[in-house]
Order: sequence, then C-alpha cells, then structure tokens
Amino acid sequence: MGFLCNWCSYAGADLAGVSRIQYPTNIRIIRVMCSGRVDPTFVVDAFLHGIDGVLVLGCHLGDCHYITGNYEAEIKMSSLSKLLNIVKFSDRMQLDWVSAAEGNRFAQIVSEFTKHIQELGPSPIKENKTKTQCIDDLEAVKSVLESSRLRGLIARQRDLVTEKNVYGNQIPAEKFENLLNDAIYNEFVRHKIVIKIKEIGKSVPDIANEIGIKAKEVLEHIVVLRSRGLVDVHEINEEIPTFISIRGG
Amino acid sequence: MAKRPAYSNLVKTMRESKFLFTGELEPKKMVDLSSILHSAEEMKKTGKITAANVTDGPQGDAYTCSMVPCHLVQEKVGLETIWQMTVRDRNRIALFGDILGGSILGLRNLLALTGDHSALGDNKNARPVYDLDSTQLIDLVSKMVDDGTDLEGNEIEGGKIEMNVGCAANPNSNPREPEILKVGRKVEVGADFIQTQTSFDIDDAKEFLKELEKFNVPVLLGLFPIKNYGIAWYFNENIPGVSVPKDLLAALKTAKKQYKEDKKKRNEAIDKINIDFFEPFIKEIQKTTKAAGIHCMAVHYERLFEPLLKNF
Amino acid sequence: MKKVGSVLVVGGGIAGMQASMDMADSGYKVYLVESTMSIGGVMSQLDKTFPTNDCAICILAPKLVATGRHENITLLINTTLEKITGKAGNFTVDLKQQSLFLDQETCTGCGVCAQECPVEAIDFFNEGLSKRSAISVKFPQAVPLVFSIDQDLCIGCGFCKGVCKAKAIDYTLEDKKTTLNVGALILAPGFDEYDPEPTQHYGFGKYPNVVTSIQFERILSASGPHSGLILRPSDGIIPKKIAFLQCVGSRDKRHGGEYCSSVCCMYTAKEAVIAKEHMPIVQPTIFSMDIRACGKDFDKYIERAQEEYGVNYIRSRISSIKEIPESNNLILNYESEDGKIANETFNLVVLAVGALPNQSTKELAKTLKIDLNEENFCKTKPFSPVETSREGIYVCGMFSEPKDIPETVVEASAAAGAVNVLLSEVRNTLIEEKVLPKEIDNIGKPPRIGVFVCHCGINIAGVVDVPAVVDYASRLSDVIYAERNLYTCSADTQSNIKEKIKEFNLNRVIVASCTPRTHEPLFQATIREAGLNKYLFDLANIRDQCSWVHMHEPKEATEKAMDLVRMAVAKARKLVPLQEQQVSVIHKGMVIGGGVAGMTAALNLADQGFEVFLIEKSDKLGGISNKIYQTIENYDVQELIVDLIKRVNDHKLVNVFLNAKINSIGGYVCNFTTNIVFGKDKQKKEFQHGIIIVATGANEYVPKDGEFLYGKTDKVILQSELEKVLFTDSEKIKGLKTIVMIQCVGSRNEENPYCSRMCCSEAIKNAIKAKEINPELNIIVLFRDIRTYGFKEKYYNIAREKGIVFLRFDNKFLPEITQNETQFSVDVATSRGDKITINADLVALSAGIVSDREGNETLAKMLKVPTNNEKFFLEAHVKLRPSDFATDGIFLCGTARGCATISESIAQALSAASRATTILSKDILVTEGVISKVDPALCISCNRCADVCNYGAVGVKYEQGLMISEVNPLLCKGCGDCAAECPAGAITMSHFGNFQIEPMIAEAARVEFGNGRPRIIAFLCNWCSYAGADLAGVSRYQYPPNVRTIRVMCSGGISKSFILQAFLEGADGVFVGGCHIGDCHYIAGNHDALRRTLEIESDLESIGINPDRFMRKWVSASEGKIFSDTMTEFVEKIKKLGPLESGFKKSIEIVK
Amino acid sequence: MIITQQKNIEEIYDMVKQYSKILVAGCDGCCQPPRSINEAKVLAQMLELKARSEGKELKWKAITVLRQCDDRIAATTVRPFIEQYDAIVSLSCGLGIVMMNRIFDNILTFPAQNSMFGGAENNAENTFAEYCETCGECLLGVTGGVCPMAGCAKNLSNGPCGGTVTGKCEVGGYTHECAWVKIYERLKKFNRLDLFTKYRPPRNYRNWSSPRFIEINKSYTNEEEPKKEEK
Repeated sequence: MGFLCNWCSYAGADLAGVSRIQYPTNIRIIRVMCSGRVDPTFVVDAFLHGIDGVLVLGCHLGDCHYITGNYEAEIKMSSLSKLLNIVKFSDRMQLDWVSAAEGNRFAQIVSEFTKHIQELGPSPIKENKTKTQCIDDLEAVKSVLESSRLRGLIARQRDLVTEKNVYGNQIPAEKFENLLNDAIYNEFVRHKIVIKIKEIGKSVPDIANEIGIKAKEVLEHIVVLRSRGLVDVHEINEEIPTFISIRGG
Repeated sequence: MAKRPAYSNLVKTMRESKFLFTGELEPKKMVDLSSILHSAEEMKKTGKITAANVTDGPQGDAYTCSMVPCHLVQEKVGLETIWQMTVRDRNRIALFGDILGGSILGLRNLLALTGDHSALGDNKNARPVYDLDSTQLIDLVSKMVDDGTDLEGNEIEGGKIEMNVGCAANPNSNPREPEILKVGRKVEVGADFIQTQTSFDIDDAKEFLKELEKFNVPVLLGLFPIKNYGIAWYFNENIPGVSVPKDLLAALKTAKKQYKEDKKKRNEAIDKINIDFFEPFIKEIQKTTKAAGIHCMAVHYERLFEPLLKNF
Repeated sequence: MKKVGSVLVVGGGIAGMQASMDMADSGYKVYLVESTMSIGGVMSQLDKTFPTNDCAICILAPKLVATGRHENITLLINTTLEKITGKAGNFTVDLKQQSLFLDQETCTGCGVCAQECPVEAIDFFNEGLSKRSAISVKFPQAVPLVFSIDQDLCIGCGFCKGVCKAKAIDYTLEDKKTTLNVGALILAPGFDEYDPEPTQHYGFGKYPNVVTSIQFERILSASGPHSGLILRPSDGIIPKKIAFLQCVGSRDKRHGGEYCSSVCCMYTAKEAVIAKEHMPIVQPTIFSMDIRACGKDFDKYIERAQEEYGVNYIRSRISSIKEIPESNNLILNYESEDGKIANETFNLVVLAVGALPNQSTKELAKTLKIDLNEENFCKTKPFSPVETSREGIYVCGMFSEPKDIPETVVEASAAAGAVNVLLSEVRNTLIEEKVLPKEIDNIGKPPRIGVFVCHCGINIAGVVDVPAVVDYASRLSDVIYAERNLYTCSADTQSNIKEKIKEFNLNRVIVASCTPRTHEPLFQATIREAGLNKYLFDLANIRDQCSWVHMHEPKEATEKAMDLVRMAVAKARKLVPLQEQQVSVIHKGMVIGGGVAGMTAALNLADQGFEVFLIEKSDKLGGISNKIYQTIENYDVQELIVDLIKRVNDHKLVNVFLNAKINSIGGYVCNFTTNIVFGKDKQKKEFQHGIIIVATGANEYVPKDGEFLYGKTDKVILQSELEKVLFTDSEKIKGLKTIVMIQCVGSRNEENPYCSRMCCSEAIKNAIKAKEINPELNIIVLFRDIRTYGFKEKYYNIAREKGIVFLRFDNKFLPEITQNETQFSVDVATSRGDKITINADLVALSAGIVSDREGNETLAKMLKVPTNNEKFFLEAHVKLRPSDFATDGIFLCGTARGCATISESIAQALSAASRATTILSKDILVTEGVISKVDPALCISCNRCADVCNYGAVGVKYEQGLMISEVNPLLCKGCGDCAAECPAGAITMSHFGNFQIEPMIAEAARVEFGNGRPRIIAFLCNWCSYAGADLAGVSRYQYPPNVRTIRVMCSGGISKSFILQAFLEGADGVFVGGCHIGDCHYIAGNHDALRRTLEIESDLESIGINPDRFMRKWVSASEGKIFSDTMTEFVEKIKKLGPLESGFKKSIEIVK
Repeated sequence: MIITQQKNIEEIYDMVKQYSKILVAGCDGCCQPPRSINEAKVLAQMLELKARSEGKELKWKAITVLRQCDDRIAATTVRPFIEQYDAIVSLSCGLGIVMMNRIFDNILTFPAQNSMFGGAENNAENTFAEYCETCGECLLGVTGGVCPMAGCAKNLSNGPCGGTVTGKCEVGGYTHECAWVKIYERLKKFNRLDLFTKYRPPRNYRNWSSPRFIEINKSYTNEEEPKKEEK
C-alpha cells in the first residue's frame, strides 16, 4: 500500500505513468494532501488488514507545499517505526521523498520496496501460528498511537526541540528523545498488558513471562493502569492477586 | 408454749427420746397403691420404722394425693404415717376440710410444707395457690387442735381434733440464719416436731442440729440413700447447695460400670456402698447429737431398711 | 522598638499547623511558610496511627481544612526563608516563593491538567511506588488544593494551559519575593527519613523487596499505590513472611545518628498489626534490640500485637541480608537470643528507618543564626524545651529531637504558649475583625431559592449535562433563579453570587458542585457577606459522588444530579436561620496541682496578664519533682523548683492556696464557679474563672508487702532514695563494692500495665553519678528493656563505656533477693537461660509512676471528665488533642495525664496554658450554630438524651430541681444523637432536623426520570463514611448510579423513622454508613446507630420487607475502594430482589 | 411505673387489618420504657409498610397523650382527631386502653403493648424489675422495703421456703435473688431481725382480688350517716 502526498509524490507517480515507466502491480495508492496527513494509525490499520508492506512518500524536505508537513511526517514515522520495531514490523514500512519531477525515482522506489517485501514474505498476521500474537501486538501499537499522551508528544516534538517551548527555550533533543522513547515503550507495554488481561484475570508473574519483561516493571505499569481506572483486582487466591481490565475512564 | 399432748404414736415415742426412724413413701401417678402398701409392709417388717411420710406432689408433680395412701397404710399395714401437706394446691378452706377429713380417718401426724413451685413440676403452667404459707398452715392446725376452731374462730362441732403437726428445715440453706429464725417462727406457732431435708455432710448436719436444739422440739435428720448412680448425678447437678460426696459418687459409678450386665450383683454392691456410708453416719448422729431420730428417705428402696438398721 | 502582633511559622506539618491554629485563635496574625506544595507534612503519608489505629487522614483532614480557611492564617506554600533581621518582638523576614507557574487563587484543584500532561515522573508522596505528571498536587486531600508545575520535569509543551478552563496557568510567573514584619518565629520544619540507598544499607536499592517503613506505610494505605493491597515490589505477590528490621539509621554511629529515633518501635508494631489486619495470611516478624514502647497504652499495644495478631519478636540485630535471585526472597542471618547463628527466608523486608534532621535545617540555622547540637538538631535546654538559642525564635516537633506525634503537638502548643508571653501586649492588634453586614431578617417569608450549578471545568460538565440540570432546577417550585458557572468556587463567581442574592432578593442558596466537607464553609461565608444567615445554604455533591463515579453512564449521572439538586432544594425550603451562641469569658484561670507542671502553666497565664488561682492539696509546692535532684543532662532540678516557687509566690496575679481541698466546681467553659477550703484553719473561698488546667501529678510507686524485700532491709532502697544519697550524702557510696539496680518495679505488670517512661534514664543517671563518686564500684542494671529514647541514648552508651553492666531478664522469672546473716544476693535468670547469683551491698529499685487513684477519681467526677482504667486522666484525642479534655474549657498536663519526664511535663504545661489562652484571649466565645434544642413543652423528662450524649451537654437538670431536659449550647457538638433518641420528639437538631431531612428522603426516593430502579437511599456520616464516598470520587472508583446520599453529622443522628420513611417513600434499599467503632468523631455515636439499626433489622421480616434490602457498614475516610465495592455489591443484591413493590401483593385496594 | 412490652407487629397488624385510617397514640405517663410520639410514629410506619406489603393502603397519624389513664387529659387531647379515624392503636399500658375505650365508646382502641408489671429500671442488671404487686396489704414496712409479693414466686408472708439455695430462688433455675434472703440481709443491716421473726397471720385476699373499688368521698350530703361496717 502507498500513501502519496498530492503535490509531489502523487505527481511523481503520474509522471512515471506519463513516461510509461513500469513498476510492479502490487502497490495500491491512496492520495493524501500532504505526507504530514498520514496518521501512524493508518499504517497500523493497513497491517491489521493484512497488507504486507506500506510506503509513505512525501515531498523532499523544504519543498513541502505546506512548508513543514513532511517534517511532521518524518517525526511521526520515526516514532511509528520505533513502535513497529518492538513488534518486528518496522522493516515493512518505509518513508521516502519523491518530487513531482522524479517519475523514475518513484518507480524505482516502488519496485525495490516490492522486491524487499517479497523477500520478507507475507505478513505474519496471515499465518495462524503467529496470528493472535500479531493482532495483539498491532492492537497494542494502535491504542498507544491513539493515546493522548503519545499524540501530544509526537505532535509537539518538532517545535519543542527545534523552536521554543512555553518558557522560550529549546529542549535538548536527546532529553526529548529518551522522554519519547520511555513514553513509547511504557505505553506500549501498558496497552499490551490491558489487552492480555481483557477476558481472564492474570497475576503479575504470569503477565511478566507472557509479555517477557520483569515482574517488577509489570507491577509498576499495573499501578499506573489502576490509577487510570483501566485495570482492577480480579480476585485473590491464596497470596496471588490477579488483575483484569475494566472498561476504564 | 406448753407442749401439745402427743396424739400420735410417733410424737409419743419421740418424747420418750427413743432414737427412732421414719421412712418415706412416694405415691406417683398411680391408681393401684399395692406397691406403696408393699413398701410399708417391708418397713413394718424391720420393726425399726416408727412411721412413714407420704409425699404430697413432690417437685411440684401431679401425683396421687397423700391422704388416701396414709389412711390405707395405717389401716391395712398398721404402720403409722406422717401426712405431708403442701399449701401449693389448696386454699385455706380446702386445707381445713382435708385436715378434718384426715383426723376422722385417724391420721395423727401432719407435716406442713410450702411445696415446690408448680413451675418446677410436670404441669408448669398450673396456677399455684399459696393462700397460706407453711407457717400459717401450722397456725391453722394449732387452732383446730388447741382451740377447735378454724382460722376465723368458727367452732368445729364436736370440739377439737387430735393431731400433731411438724415442719421441715433445710440444713443446706446458705445463709443459714434465716432458716433457723424461720424454724423458730414455726415452733412458736405450734410445731410439734421437725424433719430436715437430706444432708450428706456429717459436720454440717451436726452443727445444724446443734442450732435447732434451742427450740427443744424433736428433730429427725433427713438422709437419702442413693439407689443408683443416675439419681446421685441428678442430685449433684441440679440441686445447687447439695453435693454428693466425691468418694460416694465415684464408688457408685464404678459399681455401675463393673456390674453392667448383672443387675442383682449391681444392687448388692450399691446396697453395700450405701450401708458403708450411712451406717457410721447414723451411729455418729445418734451418739453425738440430740436428734430424735433419722428420717430415712429410701424412696422405692425399702429393701435397704433391713440391712441398714439391723444394729440399731 | 514596637512589638509586632504577628508570628511566622516555618513548616506546615502537624506541628506547624497546631502552632498556627493556637496563635491564630489567641489573636495573632500567622504566616505559615511551607516548603512543599501542601501543608500536612509526613503525617499525611501515614496510613494509620498508633496506639488507636485511627486512620491518619480521618483525624488530619479536619485540621488541614480548619488551618486552610482560618481567617488569621495566611498560607505561603512552596516558600523558603531567605534572610532575617531584627530581634525578639520585631523581626523582618525575607521570603522567596518559587513560582508554581499558576495562580494560587484561581486554580480550583480540578486536576484536568494532570491527566493531559505527557510527562511521567516519580511520585515522592507515594515514596516512588507510583507515578505523577509534571503538573501535580501533593495528595488528594491537599490544602490548599492547588496544582503546581515542577520546573525541571516540565518540557513546556503547553498542554496544561490548553485544557485549564480556569485560566490559572501562566508560564511567565516569576519567583515571588516578599518581606514580612513579624513579632516571633516558630520553627517546625520536621525531619527526613534516613535514606539507606546511598550506602545500599541492608541491600536497599539493590534488592527490590527491601523497602523502607515509609514506603510500606504507602503500600498499606488505602489511598496508596495498591489501594491497601500489600504487594511485593518485585512481583506483585502478597508477601506471606515479612521481616521488620529496627534501628536502621538509629543507634548506629556509622549510619544515620547515634541517637534513638523514639518512634520506630511503635510504628513498626502498628505496621505489622495493620498488615495482619489487611491480609490475615501475613506473618510479621520484628527484629529489634529493645522494644521502646514508653507512651500511654503503648505496652498494651505491643502485647496485643503479639497475642492477638501473632506478631513474632526476635531480639537480635541482623548481620547480613542475601537475595535468592529467582524468587527475589531474602535470607536473613542473625544471632539469636541464645547465641546461636540462625537464618530465615522472608518474602519482604521493611527497614524501620530513623529520623534525620531535615537537610534544609543546616542553612536554615545559618540564616536564623541559631545553634544546632552535635546531631544537627536544634539545640534546646531540658527546662526550656521550646526555646532556641536566639530569643524570639521558638522550636517544636522533630526539629529539636525525634519524638512522637502527641509530644510534637504538645511542643507546638508550648511554642505558641511561649510566644503568647512574648507578644501578649500586642495581641489582637493585627487581626481585622471581618465587618459583616446586618443579617436580613427573612423569618416567615416564603422561600426564594437560588441554584448555582458548577461545571468544575470538565469534571462535572464532562459527564453531567449541566445546562439540563440548570433548566430542570429553574422549573422547581420556590426556585427563583438558577444559573451555571464554570467554577462556582472561584473568586469572581463568589461576587457574582452575592450580586444575584441582592438582585433577586434570594433568601436560600443551593450550590451544586463538589463535597461540602471542604467547600461548604467557603460558600457559607460568601452568602453571609451578602447579608444572608450562613445556615440558609445547602450543597449538592454532584462531582465526588456523581460525575466522578458514574463516568460511563452520563444519562443516569445527569438524572442523579437533578435528583440531588431537587433533594437540596427540598431541604432548602425548610432551612431556618441559626444564631451562634455568645458567652462572655471570665479572664481568669484555675490550675489544680502545684507541681512543676502546675507552676509552669500558672506562670505562663499570669505573665500574659490573666489572674490565676493555683490550688495545691499538700502544704508545699513542687510535687513529685521534689525528690529529683538532677536531670540526666545534669541540669539542677532543685534549683528549678526553688526558682519556680519564688516566681509563683512573688507574682501578683498568681493566688496560691496550699492545703486546699475543692468542694465543688460548677458552671461550664468561660464561667466556672469553684469553692474550696484551704489553709490550716480551713478557710472557705469561692471564685469565678474561665478555664481549668488539671496538673494534679502522680505518685511514686511504693513496693507492697515485702516486694523485693523492700522495707524489710535497709539494703534495698528506691532509686529516688539512692539519688538523695548520691547528691546529698555521697560518702556512703564510697564504702560500697557492688550496687544492683532492678528496673520496671511496679510498672509493666498486671496492676500497672504501662511503662513509667523515666525510670531507665533515672537509673542510668544515678549509675553514672555513682561511678563518678566511686570508680571501683561495679554496678549491674537488671532490665527488661532499656528505653532511653531520643538523645538519652547517648547516656546509655556513656554508662556502658564506664563499665556499667546491663543484664536482661525475662518477665516470667523476676529477680529474687535472698537475705540471711552471711549473704545478701540477687538471683536472676538471664534471657540466655542461665541462672546467676550476684552478691550485692545495695539494691536500688526503679519504682515507676502510679496515678493518684482516688484523688483523680473524685476530681474526675467533679469535672465530669473520663479517666482510663489505670486512673490517669483521659485526654480528648490521644494523638492530636493531648492537652485538652473532650469537655471544652478544661485542659490537662503533667503526670496527671500519664508518665512523663520533667522537660516533657514543662512542655505539656506550656501547651495546656496556650490551649487555655485560645479561650481566655477572647472576650466573647462564639459557638457553632448547629446544635440541638429542647422544646420544654414536649419534654417528658425521661433523660434518655443524657444516656446517649457523650459530652454531658444535654439532660434533665435534676440538681437545679428543674425536671426538664436542657441543652448547654457551649458543650453541644451537634451530633444529633439525642434528637434521634428523644421519645417525645422534644429535641430538634438544628440544620439536620426531622422536618429538614424527611423532605429530602421523599425526594431521594422519587424516581422521576426513566426507570431509576433499583433506588438506594444512603445515610452517610459526615466525618468517615461521607469522606470515604468522596475519596471514592477523587480516586474515580466507579459504582452504579442508583444511590442517593443524605449527609448527617453522625450515624448516631439517624433515627429509626428515617429508615422506615425511606422504605415508605419507595426506596428499594436503604444503606446506613458510619465510622468504625472507636473512630467516631463524637466518641460513641456509632454505638447508638448500631443499636437502632439492629432493632430495625429484626422487625423488617415481619413487616414484609426482605432484610437484605437494608445494609449497615462502617467505612473510614480512607476506604474509598471499599465504599465503591460495597455500593456495587449492594446494588447487585437489590437488583436481584427487584423493586420494593414486587415483594408486595399486587392489588392496592382501599378497604372500607 | 407500669412496665410494658411491645406486642410483635403481626399481632398488632391483625387487630387493625380491616381499618384504612388509624390514629396511633403514644403515652408519656410513665416514661420507662418510652412509648411517646417517636415510638408511635415508628410503629405507624411499620404498620403502613406491612399494609402496603399486603396490598392495602393505610393512613395514620401519630400523636401522644400526657397520661392516657386520666380521662380529662385523654379526652381533650384525642377528641379533635376522632372523626377522621376508624380505630385507635394505643401504646399505653392497660389502664390507658381501658380509659380510652370508656371515654370514646364509638371507636375501638387497640393495645400495642402487653402490660407486664409495676416496676422500674434496675440499672445494675439492665432490666426492668417488678417491685410492687399492688396487693392491697403492704408489708414493705416490716420487710425493709423489699416486697415479698413481687419478689417471691410463692408470695410467702413468712419466707424463705426450702427452695432457696445460696440466696437464689429455685424458680428460674437459681438465677434470681430470693426476696426473703434479701429481706433478711436488709433487716440484719439495721439489726431489726425482730421484724423478720415476727409471725404474720394469713392475708386478707379480698384486698388483692379484683374487681376493686375505693370510695372517693367527694362531698357529704348529711342526710344519711355512713353505715358502720361490722367488724
């Protein structure tokens, strides 16, 4: 699947068409007004629907019809790829710039990407062995991207790091970076936990080895999820309490 | 108060200060009094029993009245009886009528009792009378015997009746002084003799008898030979203030266990236990106190009299 | 240099709050400087407090609210002290307030900003066990309820400003510098817990399952990270075996301080008990050296912990801790009592961390130029425990010495007492009496009600359709005006309300917003400023008990909000103006008891210009302290007594009466009348006075009938007799070779089950003094626990360095003294199990303190005040009101209250004097309006009201020959118990009367919208269960919207007819909530509630109502979760039962 | 005071089942146990609930009367409400019920209480105890203020009977104190045991059996001399 911004990459694709430059048929293109419009959740939705690879193309930095659209896209896609990296989907997504004049660059990118995806093989969501695990992961990624915390951070990253924050000074890039990374990682694990204990209550050690992180960390996340009203105690048998998701606030 | 003449053989023998024994007959809910007569026969046979009490609704239970068995025992067996009468069931009119009837039938001894409350008996919801209390009953008998009138002074045709009246006293009451004062009241009103309730403690009994001496009225100390372990246990559990001595209780229990199957051997053992306990008891009372005798309440246990009293 | 009538209090913990309240109530302007975001101090972090197991927030919150809104106290949060100049009576102080980046006035504490903030950081309040965002409030019940931005966390994304509807956030706000001119300073900066992390002491920081005691306190707390579930940090499992390690950072030269932190033994026992209560499978083990339980009823607490809760004490210090990696369990190896090395595995280890001086105190001391002692605490002297080295600056609480909460509160009042003397001539100079307009008389006029519904930003409006509620309210009868506001509690809306009252000539005001417990006083003050009597107001709680707890059912939440408003309007129609009672105060005081405590209190009051009558039953002043020569810190006690006696006799305002006996004490607070007989020739005297201070002291225990052969041989003497010899006739000591001292004589036994607190330090002082006189002397002290708490620990070490032997014996086999011609020896079985015989020349018995039993008994009857079963006087509240009695106007200090050292008695005396000054400093004492009133025409003089009143405020006046009951407005606390009990309906509880509650019940039961079935009516008591419901709101614990709450002051005020009326009006279920037995704010109101509800329950079946439709449950102010679970479970149960009518036969026909 | 015990609710309800409007009257005469307007209101509420559970509608009003056994007080207090109500339920003792039925003969007054005995609060044992039997021949003068009629199960004039053990009465399983032992102890305290031992003749039961009347000689019409009563 390909998201092409109307002013540059879509025009580039048209030029490839006008110049009859051939490229593989696997790609289906959706036109958006600017690469900045591509919401990371679109990409995750695509994967959830079984798409094997997603291509996001925008104007070269500085050419953007909306001036900073592609910068935003760059930030969104970098955070998205961090998340997809956790669930081993990051190499099925690629962001690139194609100007209106680069018909062949467009075709070349498409064919390389198609070959690259073919080598990777079909999306793990299709084999029923990894199907449920994969859906859980992608669902978690999707809800992380929908959480107000992440959207806020991603949305303001650029002007806080490059321009100035409310106090009139810039935040050192790597300070923001590890704040963002922590946020991404924590929110992902939290949503994974919420999904894991949707139906049946599980204890902290069980959750820990199901998700594969230390029990101490799971407990800290459980505390945060309980204060947000997303998780509550299910029952206490002997000395092991189990937790379950509740339709939270 | 000048002593009333001894109308009954019992009071006469008492006044001859001969150490005597009285037994106890308890007519239950029965029409055929043959068992009572048989017990009376046994008592008469020992020759040691001067008279036998006949109970009147003991523990508040509705049993055969005491007047008729008294009369029959005196007629058929020739053993004098002590007619027990409680104030629980009859008001003063009925009491007066019965006493007259009794004297006509030749009953010469009357024991005036308050009587256990109906709430303790087998007709718990009965309404107790208690028109008179036991002291006032003695007063009634005194008026009938000494003045030949009823309580209100109305004359009895044919003058006075001949009867002696006795009262009860409880050695186990604690505090003791009210009991002594009460007996004093009864003697003052005209009691001829005293029969005490059962006692198992020899020193306590001796002390009680000592205190009764000042009324110089013959006293029969009550003893209760125990027919089986069940009765002993009942006594211990339900009547506080009365406690069966530990060794007696234990002996009865072992006897019951040892001769579980053989009834005859068991009875012999129990008789022996009773004799071993009571005979020295009676000897001691006879020797060391001024008691006029022993009121032996061997109810339905008349077979004990003969062996128990053989050397008295 | 003119003195200034204001005080600066540094530190907003329990000490700072108590000192500020005392000063503000005594007529001084108070500036309370708090370095963090809210007052409350460490106590706000505690779950429960010993020895009563009261929930800390339950007893602290009322004080927080009272301090927050006291008109003479200005809170300066996030502020530190920069510079100070001037001297006693007139200081100039420079303060710097770090910017909160939001305006403290406009912020309403709605908390929406915290939810939007993307930054996550460690929550220090929960000791790092949970997260908070960059903009946060310190804890849910914080006062002032204001958020603030933590500068170094915030990334400046601007979200919070975006969502803040109150427009309170302003990133450009600078730090504010202010200079104040004050008369005196009181320092109460508190303490820091010892931090074992830097040195990884006992593996803290390395092993996850090693936590500090303050962390465990948060784990236990129902408002903590796990809402009361005890979970191990490593894997969230309930730790079956918990080990508590004592003296971490205390009594240890290498870590923390050499002193003893005084409180850890007790708070560890409490934490073990509470852990066992929460989770019965928990088996707590406490490793300690001595168990220092030396306060009132502390020993009983420890015994109960061992017997009832199975807490296992092991007397040893841990050598090392190792962790088993897979299970994160911990292996402790230690040397057990009988010398063997043992090791045991535990699932969790709690370190009882000691108290270190607050790290800001070093430069605070520098700026204030006051001296610190070698442990960096504030330097004070035993006979002036609250004075620092600089005149005019006083200290109280942990800053001077580690101490327990009651001692801290006592010292806070004592500091206030000292300031009272310093600034007595400028009292009431800086207090502006608020000029209030004349109350509009609207008795008898028809009700004209104004309804103000609040959005509270999105907290209410996000769930409840506020415009619909306003429209609905406007259509209710008698409602003249209804409007909605963004934040009803904000300052501009207050003035708007005042305008509307004038404009529409409203005579009743209803606000539908948050909890009345914090905001009712605010609105009452506002409508009073508009000329309306403040009791013509009611508040519908549509936030904490509606929108916040029914977030997923907006429709039902809106309907519930409308119901709650309709209920409030129904009550409003029946509200009547109430006048506060006013009584003129006699500016004189009576002090009973002429010991050190009595004299100190009398001098303090007299120095402020109040005449004092000092009553002493013996023929000389000084009391029990006459027997003491020196304190352990070598201060001369006899000199103190002589000085005090001289000052008392010379003072023209102190009338001393020796050999005095009190015949009778009549009257009540502000005008007592006492007549006494005094002097050798029995002169009579009667006088009036406003307050009473009880300082009757106690006696030294005298061993009875040959106990330890006392009185049988001159070789056995009491510690006090040994002291007399040491200090007056030391020659005798020179000849001796061995002295044996036996501790706990007459204390901690069947007859006196408490520790007398001062005998350990007395014994050690005597031992050290004896060693000085005769160094070869060998001294053996036989002890059960050496309880040298606080800085006295230093002298315990000195004693051991001087070679004094300390031998522990067990309580089961007491030491025996054998005396015959040849030998005089003491045999003792030591805890190691071996028997030792010591040949001694002299045995000193450390006899404890016993109360003056029948003296206290007769006085207690006269004053109608309670005593505990050891016949010491019982104070109003063990923790927070140690110097008051429950009955107003009577105060308590010295050993009459319980065992105490001389310096503690002096502090208690100053404290009692300061508490008394809060009354004496006023001309008119104004009492609360919400009290009961008796209608004499209806009273059938059955005196049932007196049986239920715990304050002796109501009852038939037999003595005055008036056979009718009467309420004493000064003593009535307004719980409503007597009104619910009165058979003749003669007593009405104002503001919560039957004619006001019954219309509310009717409206609560009316199902007006949709099918609101099942409908539950809940009667909740204001102090605990209503507060628990609010906390459920604050913590967003959801429960079904079928409950309609009616607030009463006490569960004891719920009469049987309320419950039956609720069923009659059609409620499907009725719930009665109250405080846990023992927690009741009015001492025993919930006992009567229990009796009445049990009677109702037994009849429900026979009147055709399934008993399951009624539920009674005790809920404390911190059990938000339990409240929401109970409501959910109750609603489910009632749903199964179906509506009330379903249980009834179908046809409703009128039978003629 | 006349001590009463409330009947159980079903029994009271059965009495008034067929009425739709009832007046519930409390009585403040002897206020232990309390039976005033509050208790009346609670009882009325319970009856209404019971009626509702049986599918009937019950209207009620709760009032209280200073003393229902005083005809003038009862009459003036209750008369204003009589017309609107079909029946009266009264919480007073038997005296009140009889008086209400006598002065309002066109409406029935039903008892909500069982009148138990003349007595008062015994705070030591938290019970109401019977202290006077109104037997018409008071012995309290000679028994040191302890009534043998109220305290002794057998109403003995010359007690104690043989059934007392350790000072406790056989009736009721040796739990209550024997009146005569208390009399003995009280008289011993004032060393008046002479009163104890004095014999008291049989009682005049006429004074203790109803119906009993006492002449009120309000006014004299000196036509006939009062007849001498032959002794």
